[in-house]
Amino acid sequence: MTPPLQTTQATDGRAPSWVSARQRGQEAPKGSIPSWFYPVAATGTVVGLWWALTAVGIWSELILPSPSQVWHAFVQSVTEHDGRPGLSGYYLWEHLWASLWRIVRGVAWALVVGAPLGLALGLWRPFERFAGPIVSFLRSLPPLGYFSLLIIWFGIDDTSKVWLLFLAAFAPISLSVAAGVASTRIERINASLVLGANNAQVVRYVVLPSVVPDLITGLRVAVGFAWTTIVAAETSNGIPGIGGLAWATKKELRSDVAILCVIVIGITAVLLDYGIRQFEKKYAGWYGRW
Amino acid sequence: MTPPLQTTQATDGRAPSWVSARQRGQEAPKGSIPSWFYPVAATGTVVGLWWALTAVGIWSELILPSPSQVWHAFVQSVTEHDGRPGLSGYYLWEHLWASLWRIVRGVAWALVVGAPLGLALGLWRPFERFAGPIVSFLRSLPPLGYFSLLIIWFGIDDTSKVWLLFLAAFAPISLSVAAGVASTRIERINASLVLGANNAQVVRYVVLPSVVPDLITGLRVAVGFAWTTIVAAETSNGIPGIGGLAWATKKELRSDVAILCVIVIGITAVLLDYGIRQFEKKYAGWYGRW
Amino acid sequence: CGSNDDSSNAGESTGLPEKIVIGYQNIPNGDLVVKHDGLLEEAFGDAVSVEWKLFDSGGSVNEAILAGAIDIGLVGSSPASRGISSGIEYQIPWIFDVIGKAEALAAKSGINSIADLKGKTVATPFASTSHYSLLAALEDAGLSESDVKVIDSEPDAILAAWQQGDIDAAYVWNPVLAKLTADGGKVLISSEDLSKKGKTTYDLAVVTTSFATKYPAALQTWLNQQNAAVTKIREDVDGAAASIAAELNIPAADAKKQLSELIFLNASEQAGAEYLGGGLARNLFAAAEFNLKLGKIESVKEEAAYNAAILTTYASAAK
Amino acid sequence: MTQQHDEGTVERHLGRAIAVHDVTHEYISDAGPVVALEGINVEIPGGEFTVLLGPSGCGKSTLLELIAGLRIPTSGILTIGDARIVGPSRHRGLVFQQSSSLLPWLSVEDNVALGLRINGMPKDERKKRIAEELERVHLSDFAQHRVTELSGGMQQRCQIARALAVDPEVLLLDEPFGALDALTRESLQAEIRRIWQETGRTFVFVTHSVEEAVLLGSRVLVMSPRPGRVIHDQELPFAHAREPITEVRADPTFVNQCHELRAMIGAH
Amino acid sequence: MTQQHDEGTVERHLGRAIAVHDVTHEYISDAGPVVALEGINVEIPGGEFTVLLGPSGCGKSTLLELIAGLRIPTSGILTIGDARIVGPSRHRGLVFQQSSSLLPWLSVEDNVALGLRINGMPKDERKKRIAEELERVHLSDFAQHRVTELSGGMQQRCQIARALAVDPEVLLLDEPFGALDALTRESLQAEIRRIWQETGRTFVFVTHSVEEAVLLGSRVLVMSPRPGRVIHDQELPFAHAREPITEVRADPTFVNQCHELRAMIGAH
Ligand SMILES: Nc1ncnc2c1ncn2[C@@H]1O[C@H](COP(=O)(O)OP(=O)(O)OP(=O)(O)O)[C@@H](O)[C@H]1O
Ligand SMILES: Nc1ncnc2c1ncn2[C@@H]1O[C@H](COP(=O)(O)OP(=O)(O)OP(=O)(O)O)[C@@H](O)[C@H]1O
Ligand SMILES: [Mg+2]
Ligand SMILES: [Mg+2]
Repeated sequence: MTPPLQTTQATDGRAPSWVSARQRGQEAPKGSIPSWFYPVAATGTVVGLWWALTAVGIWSELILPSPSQVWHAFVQSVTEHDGRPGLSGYYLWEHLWASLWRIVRGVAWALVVGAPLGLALGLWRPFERFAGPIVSFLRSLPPLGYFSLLIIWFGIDDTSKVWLLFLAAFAPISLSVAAGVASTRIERINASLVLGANNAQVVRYVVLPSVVPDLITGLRVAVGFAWTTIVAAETSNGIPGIGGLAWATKKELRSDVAILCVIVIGITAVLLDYGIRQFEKKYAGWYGRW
Repeated sequence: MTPPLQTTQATDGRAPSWVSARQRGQEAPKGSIPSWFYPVAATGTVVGLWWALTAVGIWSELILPSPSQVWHAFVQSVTEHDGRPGLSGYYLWEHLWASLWRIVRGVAWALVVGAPLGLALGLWRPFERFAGPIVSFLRSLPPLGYFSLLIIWFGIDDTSKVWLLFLAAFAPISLSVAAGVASTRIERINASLVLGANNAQVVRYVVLPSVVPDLITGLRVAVGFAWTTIVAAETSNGIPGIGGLAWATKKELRSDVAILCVIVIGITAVLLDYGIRQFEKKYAGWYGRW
Repeated sequence: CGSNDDSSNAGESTGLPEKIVIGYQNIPNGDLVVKHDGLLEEAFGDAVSVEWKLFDSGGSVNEAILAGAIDIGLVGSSPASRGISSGIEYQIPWIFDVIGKAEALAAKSGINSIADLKGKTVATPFASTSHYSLLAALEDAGLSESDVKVIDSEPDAILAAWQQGDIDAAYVWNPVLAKLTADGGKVLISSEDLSKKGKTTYDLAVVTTSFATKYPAALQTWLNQQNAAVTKIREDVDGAAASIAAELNIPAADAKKQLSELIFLNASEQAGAEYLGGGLARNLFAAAEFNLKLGKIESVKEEAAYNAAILTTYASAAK
Repeated sequence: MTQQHDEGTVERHLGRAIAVHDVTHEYISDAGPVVALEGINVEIPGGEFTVLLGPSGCGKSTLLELIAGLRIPTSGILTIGDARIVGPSRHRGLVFQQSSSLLPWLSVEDNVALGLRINGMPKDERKKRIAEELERVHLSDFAQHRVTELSGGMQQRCQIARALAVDPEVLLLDEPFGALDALTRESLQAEIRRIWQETGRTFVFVTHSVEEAVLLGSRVLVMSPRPGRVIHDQELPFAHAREPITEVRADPTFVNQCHELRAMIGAH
Repeated sequence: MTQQHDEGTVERHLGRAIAVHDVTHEYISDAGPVVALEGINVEIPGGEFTVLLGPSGCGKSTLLELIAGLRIPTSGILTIGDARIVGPSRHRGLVFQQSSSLLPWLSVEDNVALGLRINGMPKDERKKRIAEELERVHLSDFAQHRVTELSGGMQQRCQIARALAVDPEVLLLDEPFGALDALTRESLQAEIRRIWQETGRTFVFVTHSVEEAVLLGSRVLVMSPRPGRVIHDQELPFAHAREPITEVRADPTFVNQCHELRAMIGAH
């Protein structure tokens, strides 16, 4: 046997490909950058860019307020001042909670309706032929164009807003699920069939688990999309509500508050997304391994 | 050998499962419903429902105009009347084309930026850790909350609108592509590695083709999003533009025109989606077979 | 949903609804004072609950009324004229304010008269009182719609486009108007000037016809509070400005400045022939005809319909 | 799409014969149609251990899938007993050639449990059953592992356990021992033989090993290259033997038989 | 992540030896760690035809993947010549145990072309080469088909053609003939033997067939059950034989050798 080798030796082959390392779920080599570094760096980059944009001062602070102005608005929004709480009569967290609760309900309904709809579209061709165009039709309608219809049907309170968010969120979920169903591998379906599975059992034991990763991707897109729609949903009677606050203060040219709202929306969405991805890691870890 | 069997004989096993028939790409048995039936039935159902809703008359026609009113608006929109062409100075097709052209550019940019971004997110973990939160942040910002920033940066003409549509469209594409990369099967990557592929070649020969079906799903979601955002994009200086027309006429209580616009948007989106799916059938037919 | 839905109940015997749903907008006038100071809640006590719903434009208020979602709302005279022309069943018992210098046409330097706007781009929020005023000003200066590029834009987008240099002028309201003038914008004409030429614009209260007929007492109470708010604006402008500033999340000084650019009338002034007594109806009818001529609306109702839409009795009876 | 069940006829009929009448199967592909099977007529008697031998690509897997009811023949009819095969059934189990039919999101145990769950076996009984089957294929140590964490041969064994667990009337095995080493293979061959001898189920077994065919089969069918046809059909004596497999292997008649069959195949 | 290349050392060194020093490989899984290989020390001389025999799950595939550079050992070092193996290279080709490593969106032809494209072979030359390789594995008729349209054995052959096409210095074959019938298998065995004899490449070949091992190998390594260790290492005489395979098989020393080896394995 040749003796153990020195570290200065020649090598053969390419060092571990990052493409495959990623796929194997391997982490970066030990002793490298700590994991908290990345979100901090990301936040730093964004705030730095923003600060630089305002510092060069070519745009009026009225439209792009500086970080310090927004910080000031933030302080206002969480304190009582002039005897009134926060902004527009509510603290920031009350606004946020109101919107979050609408989004949670909208997206929950979207899951409840969109996932089975996607399953049906993916599984049953005549239904897809019939309902597919209706779904593509619905999912591309602009909320600002039909929101008044929702108001006449569901009133000016939360119901119509939740409906709007639901309409925004259901389509990505259905589409992803339908695509996932279409990619369920036939040999797995066959395996369950020869074990005696009926259609319902094929769906339960094979199609549904196969579709989990797609469902999660759809859910992530849907939640993001619901957030982008929150301002549209809260243009009428949207206080308390983070979108309603943004919309109302923007009209008053309190763009510091509007930007504050936009940032709060963004951060909340990032955290939600992070949560969903943790869930995914836990429940769809097999994905891509086979 | 037993003699050939009569049709009245007993059977063993369940007749072809529709779940697996769908997967095998088999069509419904011959002699069944012709394919034109489904879109016609879908359209019929939608128009019928609408007509019924207006016919019961519990909602004011000012908000939910009847099919005949909308038909009247349609006729107006494609003819010259009172010496003015169409509506708001343009024919319907001019409005539609203006919006469609904005959407095509926005989505094209979203593809150009979003697909590589999704690849990078999916392939390279440190980049994902850093840029992932930024992407989730950006993709959840409500356009109505930051549109004025786009105007101040890119002007009130088409550029800012295309940007807005781009921002709506890039996220679903990136996310789908990133999910697709994550599900690229490791043994296929390994196969290319032992043939001597470097990272770029692994991406080119294995990852990219694997991701095509996900890219297409993302594209479909993105185009739908872009359409839902068209009214928001065209709230300022949006004429000609089908969304701008909807917005202006809605404010003027011409809800027949607004509904007409919404319907035209929906139909155009259905046709676009149909086109993308035909493309998918052609180029990603292998999906799910293996 | 508004109280007009829950028709027959205990409330009717007392002449008071169980609740009043009010659609308000963030416009610095008496309505915000009433809201912020809790005048209505105080006046009604526990008998009637008051719900305030924020709207972003007269158009949304019109829709909400059509949807039966509110009882009383605030709309500009343009949406009001349009609403009556389309047959929305509501009436006008009160004028929140007459738009004075608060809405005006501001132009970039180098443009010194309306005639200079020929070939230029002018932005305004469509279907608003400003839009109406702009078209009236252009017509008055002998310009047709094809001479000027009029584009639709939300107020904050107007400011952005102005700073970008994409537009040459804008007809818009505060606070954007103030920023445009501070940024070198020159006021070519204001709504106050147009008012002198018979093209007055207003912020109006609208009440659904069913509410007005069912609950006259409640409506009267509501109007009395509005009258009190006008009194406060006139006599204690700093106090009123503070209330408004709190509602709008802006400094009190700004609120005070904005208040000064609107004209407020108390109940007895409103009841006169110039306003609720006849002038307003003529104004709304003329506005409708003007819009019809420009192709902005489809049809105009009989003049009587506009008369019938004005309620004078409440203002007359106000305390 | 109608769902004709006729579960009445699918009761336990041990030893129903399978008949293939004039079956042709053609695959459609972009590169033109491929005739995999042409005019096949075979009778597979109930309770026999039939071995299928044939060159790569001759249509053995296709034939098993037809019998399983997973494919509908382009023309011709398949029957079991006096019932026509119209689709898959739990009474005709199939061990697939490729182990990618395992469900990667489940553990080894849960994969084996799949058929039992589908057929509604109560939990306690199921547990016992799974343990037995895993024992049989020597996978007890890996019950909790994901199937993605198994070696190729272990995956194949997991598939076999899954198919055996539901105890089907007919068991179709597509090269089940292809990826197994000599020792494991021998032990599983013994198991399979024991199961067949004890239960009298109908086995159809695809293999490439002539030795394995002679060892296990009570009958062998030899197929021609594509398009597949049955060109030889012969009874075999050793399936019923009670001696351990090693003894059978040493038997001179066995060595002889293998030799003959190999020669026969080479001749075609 | 640095990308150390050292292509200089990867030039054609026919017959570089592969050495495995104290290699342990452990898999992490939710159900606990699995030690697949423990303290392995092997020298695989360059230019030899080394056969790996061992029970299912003993770590044969793991060892091949380590040599291919697709896995990094938990501890220990692998070298080729005097260079350390740090990752995959085109000079160490691998035929995978599972044919799902074929690319389903490509035709058979394009799958075989993959390595040639990656290594930048011009189109004309490539075409000729592909035709040759497909001929060798009897897949010429299916050049235009999708790999999803192949039978199990045909997929395996397609994989072999793909690996052979790039003509690597070391060829690692993981049960390449597992799914092949006797005849096709014999023909491919003859091909592989011819290639080895003519080119002097280093072959590492996993098989379950003792006969195949004795027939093809110039050397056999026998591994113990998990955790895998090399328990037997022996030279074999028939790899260099020039006679046709059928003749070798009939040779009494061959039969004897098989018998001995089988006995040896059984004894452990
Ligand atoms: N999905 C498919 N599409 C098109 N052709 C197919 C398909 N599956 C199989 N074939 C073709 O049908 C023929 C028979 O295939 P089959 O899988 O039945 O062979 P086999 O006898 O099982 O071979 P092996 O021993 O290699 O597994 C082959 O020529 C193959 O190319
Ligand atoms: N991805 C994995 N994760 C966890 N454990 C694994 C993984 N791959 C293999 N193993 C374990 O490592 C051991 C060796 O596996 P390997 O595939 O090398 O065996 P093998 O000798 O090739 O077996 P076979 O002959 O069955 O293919 C097995 O016990 C297996 O359970
Ligand atoms: Mg086969
Ligand atoms: Mg292996």
